[in-house]
Amino acid sequence: MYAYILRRLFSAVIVLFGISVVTFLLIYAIPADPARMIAGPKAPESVVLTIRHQLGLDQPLPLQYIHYVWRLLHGDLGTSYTYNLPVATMIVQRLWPTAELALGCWLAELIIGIPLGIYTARHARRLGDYIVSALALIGISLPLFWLGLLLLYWLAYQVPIFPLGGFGGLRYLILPSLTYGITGAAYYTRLLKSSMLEVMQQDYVRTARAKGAGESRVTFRHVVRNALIPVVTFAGIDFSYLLTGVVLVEATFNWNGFGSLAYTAIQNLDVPVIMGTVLLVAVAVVLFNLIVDILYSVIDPRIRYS
Amino acid sequence: MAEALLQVEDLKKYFPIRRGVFQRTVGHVRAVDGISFTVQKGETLGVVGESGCGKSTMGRSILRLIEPTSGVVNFEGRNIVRLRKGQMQAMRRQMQLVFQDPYASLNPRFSIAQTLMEPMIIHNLYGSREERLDRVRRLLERVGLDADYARRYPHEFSGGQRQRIGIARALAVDPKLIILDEPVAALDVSVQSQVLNLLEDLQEELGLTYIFIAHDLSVVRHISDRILVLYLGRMMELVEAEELFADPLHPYTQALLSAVPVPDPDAKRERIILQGDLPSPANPPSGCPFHTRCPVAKPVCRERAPQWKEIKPKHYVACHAYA
Amino acid sequence: MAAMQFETPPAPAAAAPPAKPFTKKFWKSVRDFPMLYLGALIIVLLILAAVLAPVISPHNPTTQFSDGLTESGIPVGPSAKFPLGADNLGRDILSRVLYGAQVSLLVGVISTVINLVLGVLVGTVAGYFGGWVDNVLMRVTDIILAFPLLLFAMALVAVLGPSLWNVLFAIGVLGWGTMARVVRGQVLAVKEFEYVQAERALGASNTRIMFRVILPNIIGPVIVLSTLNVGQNILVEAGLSFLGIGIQPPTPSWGNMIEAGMQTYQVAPWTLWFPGLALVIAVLGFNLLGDGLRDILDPRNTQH
Amino acid sequence: MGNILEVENLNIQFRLDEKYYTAVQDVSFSIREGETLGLVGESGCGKSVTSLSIMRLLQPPTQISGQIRYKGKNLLDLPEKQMRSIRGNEISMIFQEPMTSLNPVHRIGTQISESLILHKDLSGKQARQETIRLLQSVGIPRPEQIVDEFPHQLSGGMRQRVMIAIAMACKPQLLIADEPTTALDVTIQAQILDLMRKVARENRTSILLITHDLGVVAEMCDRVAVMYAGRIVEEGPVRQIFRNPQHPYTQGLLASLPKVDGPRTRLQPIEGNVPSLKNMPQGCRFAPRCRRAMDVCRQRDADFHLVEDAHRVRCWLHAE
Repeated sequence: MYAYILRRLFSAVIVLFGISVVTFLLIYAIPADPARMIAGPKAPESVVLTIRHQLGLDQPLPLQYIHYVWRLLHGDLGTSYTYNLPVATMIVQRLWPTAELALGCWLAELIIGIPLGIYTARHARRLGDYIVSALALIGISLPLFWLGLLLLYWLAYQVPIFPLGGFGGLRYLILPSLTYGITGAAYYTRLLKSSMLEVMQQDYVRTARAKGAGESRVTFRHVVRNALIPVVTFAGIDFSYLLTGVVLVEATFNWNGFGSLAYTAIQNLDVPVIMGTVLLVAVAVVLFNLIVDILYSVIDPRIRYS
Repeated sequence: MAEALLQVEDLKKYFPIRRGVFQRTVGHVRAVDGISFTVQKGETLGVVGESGCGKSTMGRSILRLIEPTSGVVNFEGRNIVRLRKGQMQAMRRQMQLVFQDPYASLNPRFSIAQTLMEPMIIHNLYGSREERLDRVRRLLERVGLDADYARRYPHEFSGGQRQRIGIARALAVDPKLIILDEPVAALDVSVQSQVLNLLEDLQEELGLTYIFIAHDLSVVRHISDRILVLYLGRMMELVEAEELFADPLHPYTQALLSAVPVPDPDAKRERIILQGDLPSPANPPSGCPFHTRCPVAKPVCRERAPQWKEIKPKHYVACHAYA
Repeated sequence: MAAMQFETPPAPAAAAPPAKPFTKKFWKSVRDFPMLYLGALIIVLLILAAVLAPVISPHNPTTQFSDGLTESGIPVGPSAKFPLGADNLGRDILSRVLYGAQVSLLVGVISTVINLVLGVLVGTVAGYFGGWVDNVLMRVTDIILAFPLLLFAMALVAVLGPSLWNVLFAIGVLGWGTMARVVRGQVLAVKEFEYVQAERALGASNTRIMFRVILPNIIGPVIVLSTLNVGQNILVEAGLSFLGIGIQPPTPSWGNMIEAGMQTYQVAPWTLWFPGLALVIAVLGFNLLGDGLRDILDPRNTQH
Repeated sequence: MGNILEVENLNIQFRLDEKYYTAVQDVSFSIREGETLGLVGESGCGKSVTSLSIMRLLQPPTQISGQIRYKGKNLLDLPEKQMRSIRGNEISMIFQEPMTSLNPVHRIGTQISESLILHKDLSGKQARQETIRLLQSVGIPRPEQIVDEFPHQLSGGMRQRVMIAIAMACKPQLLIADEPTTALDVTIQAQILDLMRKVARENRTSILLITHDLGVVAEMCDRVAVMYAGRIVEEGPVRQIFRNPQHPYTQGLLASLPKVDGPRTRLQPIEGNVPSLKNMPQGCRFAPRCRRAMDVCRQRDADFHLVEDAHRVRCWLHAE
């Protein structure tokens, strides 16, 4: 098992390296001149040259890349053009609200998605299954931001149960989480259903029935346990969707996390902030997938003992 | 008649076992571990053994569908292991393979006509489409199927019919050697014998040479001239078919024969029930690979692999009991 | 379990259809796969809307009508002149929704074609050859997949500048990771089938095996995934436009219409409803079609 | 000795494409205490379906009619709860595929003790001890360690031993073995058959052995029922079926087998193919492949005729 984890770790490092190359190239592929952007449009050419020299932008590209990685490893993500603040500091300030929102969204997905998945699998090809499956399909098709606005209109504006957006306590968290939960839960429902239906066809489920186990014992001890394995794998992929979703949810609900940081940065073409957030998100996705891989090896003894 | 078509010398196929962070090779699965034999023109050599004995790997290594690790495979005196890719592809016309699973061995997207024309297209045989279709019809009739089946798709056929199609595909390039890898194992009892009879007829008519790989001893006995017994990638015994059953010399062969259930409730036989599991070919026992389960093993069996010897005329055995 | 007892052929492929009148067969097929036909119907209507937008739109989508706003500057609701109401600048929402279909379809379909070509190429080569080729290609795929598509496209569009073609290009070039993984998985599975080995035993070349034997056998899942992918890419485009870095106003896109509606929805909710509804129906259409195709291609649902 | 199981006029239909197809038709047989009955036939003959219907493990949509009487109770009428107390307790089952019949995420011990916990009301500790004893009794080396291992760590033969331990955990009256050795190597098959004989004798368990292998039947069974296309065509004591087969199908089956001894002669196959569920021939289902078929065979199916004591055959050739 350790070899498996180490191997995952090794490939994660390679992927992280690739990510740094990609973000680096994107920064330098930009047509606008960073030095000019910092200096401002009216600054004389000599000032721009000085800044360019200070930033090391006159050095050859590979060397610049090495400097870039070196700075990254020291937690230096560059300086915002617009606010003239270290990007790392700006992100750290926004990290908590985003983490809170992401957790809320994820829990909402699981709380809605998993029970419905089990329900539809156990009632496959019956009315309840058809209704839930139709709703799930609509859920998948809903644009997050639109649903968010509708919920705001109904549950915050027309019937003021929840606040009209903003960041605060639990009351503020419910609508955004519910919005994400409705659109994301369907993936879990559908995946768990198809996974359970497949497991139900397995020989070992027949063995369990042949032992005289009852339906709920068969479902929970034998079917769900095995059916969760692909669901755990999906959680890794879902994390990347979640971070995408968070950007949209933050924009919709005026939530002051790093999604809205990225959003304003893009409006201002504040390249270091854009790349800083993108880089951080990619790193988070890789690390989260690593955790999922390890978790996976714990759940599935076929990997644990090999 | 006594002309060698195929000569295999010290054929080996080791699959690397990779472990650890960098997937270093930490050992080898010795799937085929030094096999040598000769097949005469028009002969059927049966190859038997249990799972992990390397019989399928051996068949595919001879055809270079799996690249052998080492060894020589002389086909009509030419070592095909040395052939370059293009030469080998041309050489495939001479030697064909029939598979075990009639459901997996036919491309579900190809009609029967396409399936049978594919080899002709690859080797550029029979110029026009009409000639090829004509050949398809004759092939179908040759294997006992209706020529009108050409337009149908594999899923419309039963297992036995599919196996006939698989045989027709192998025949499409007029090969000299056909390796049959468990060709009747997946078929129903009543259909097995139809296919076995077909194979015998084709051999007689077309002068084919067969290597017949199977785990079912009675089937192998029925169709083979000589039989090679394998265990964990090594040769145990090689002799004419009837003699193998009348006078098995190797303790493994004896146990194998006695384990076969005979469809006769009055057959009172002395049963040799081997203890323990088949060892893994990734970690084969030292010396003679059979010593862990052998009822007559001696200390020397654990230390040295026995020599391959002609104990009786044309009866080869690898066992210390006959040293 | 029990079904194992019968000779059920594993893969679908074209069955010889029994001779039945076409209309009867058609309605039976509609009954068996209602989702498929509903999805197809939606997509046909969508295409019609996009193609016929210049003909059937009541107004020019960018004309700002003075009677589109009330005296206090609030958009007017649905009326004879503006069937779905007017937006915050007094433009006709129906016309904008119809023109918006052009953008969504264009971006959704073309970016998916790019995803498809890249994904199938990478996935097939990686799966078929295996070894270091597979390793390198899959690490590249991992890198692509590590960036959430919307964020990555945001960054790329920010760099290239927002325009229809840049949005389309960004989604197309960045969104092929899942396709590559699925194709690779399928190739790995199909590669093991004996009919692929039989092809090799016949002396066929790698290219012939890959494109003539393996690819036709994995086309089903690829079609399903591509269909679902169109819907997903339409949502990504809408998200980008909603965030203001996709299609730029005044060109109508459902995403930027929702963004505009965000400012007026409390007083004029129709500015939000209709572009969103159009978006949901379009995406639902592709999801229905994709799911329906999956059902029809599943051998368990088509017995011969 | 009484009959432990009596199956009477069993009919099983499957729904495919909105139509029902008869997979098992008018099947009747019985098993006596301590006896081994073989149910032989080729794929699709309905032998596995029959065995699953006894356990009531067939998945819907199926229609079952007739009676399956276990110790006089018709199992088809029992409420599900009572049926569960019989499954794995009084009647248990082992399957063809040892590689897939064990749950990959549970330990070996957990899977065996599940039956004990369900039916014998043992505590965890008692169940574990009993499990180790069971592992030992089915010939598994190092039972104290194996009990905590996972299925993928064992070979096919070992897994089949574990399946037997699960099946025998509650000392059942009847063991249904569905092709228990088909997936195994010959030398391992010999071990497993030997083990089945041993545990059945020790526990006085009757066996219903489903197989396609006539060799296994000859070796294991007291009586045999031969099935073809959903029907029993011949039934009788094993010696009589092999020595004096009466149905042309049984005769053909025996004649088509290659032999391990005697001179090698050309095989005598049964021509044609096994009919599929959707294309069942009229009348006697074997008629299209039968060399001795008469007009009546193609119109109506024959009834059973007694050949000798306890040996009956469903064939028009034996009609008066």
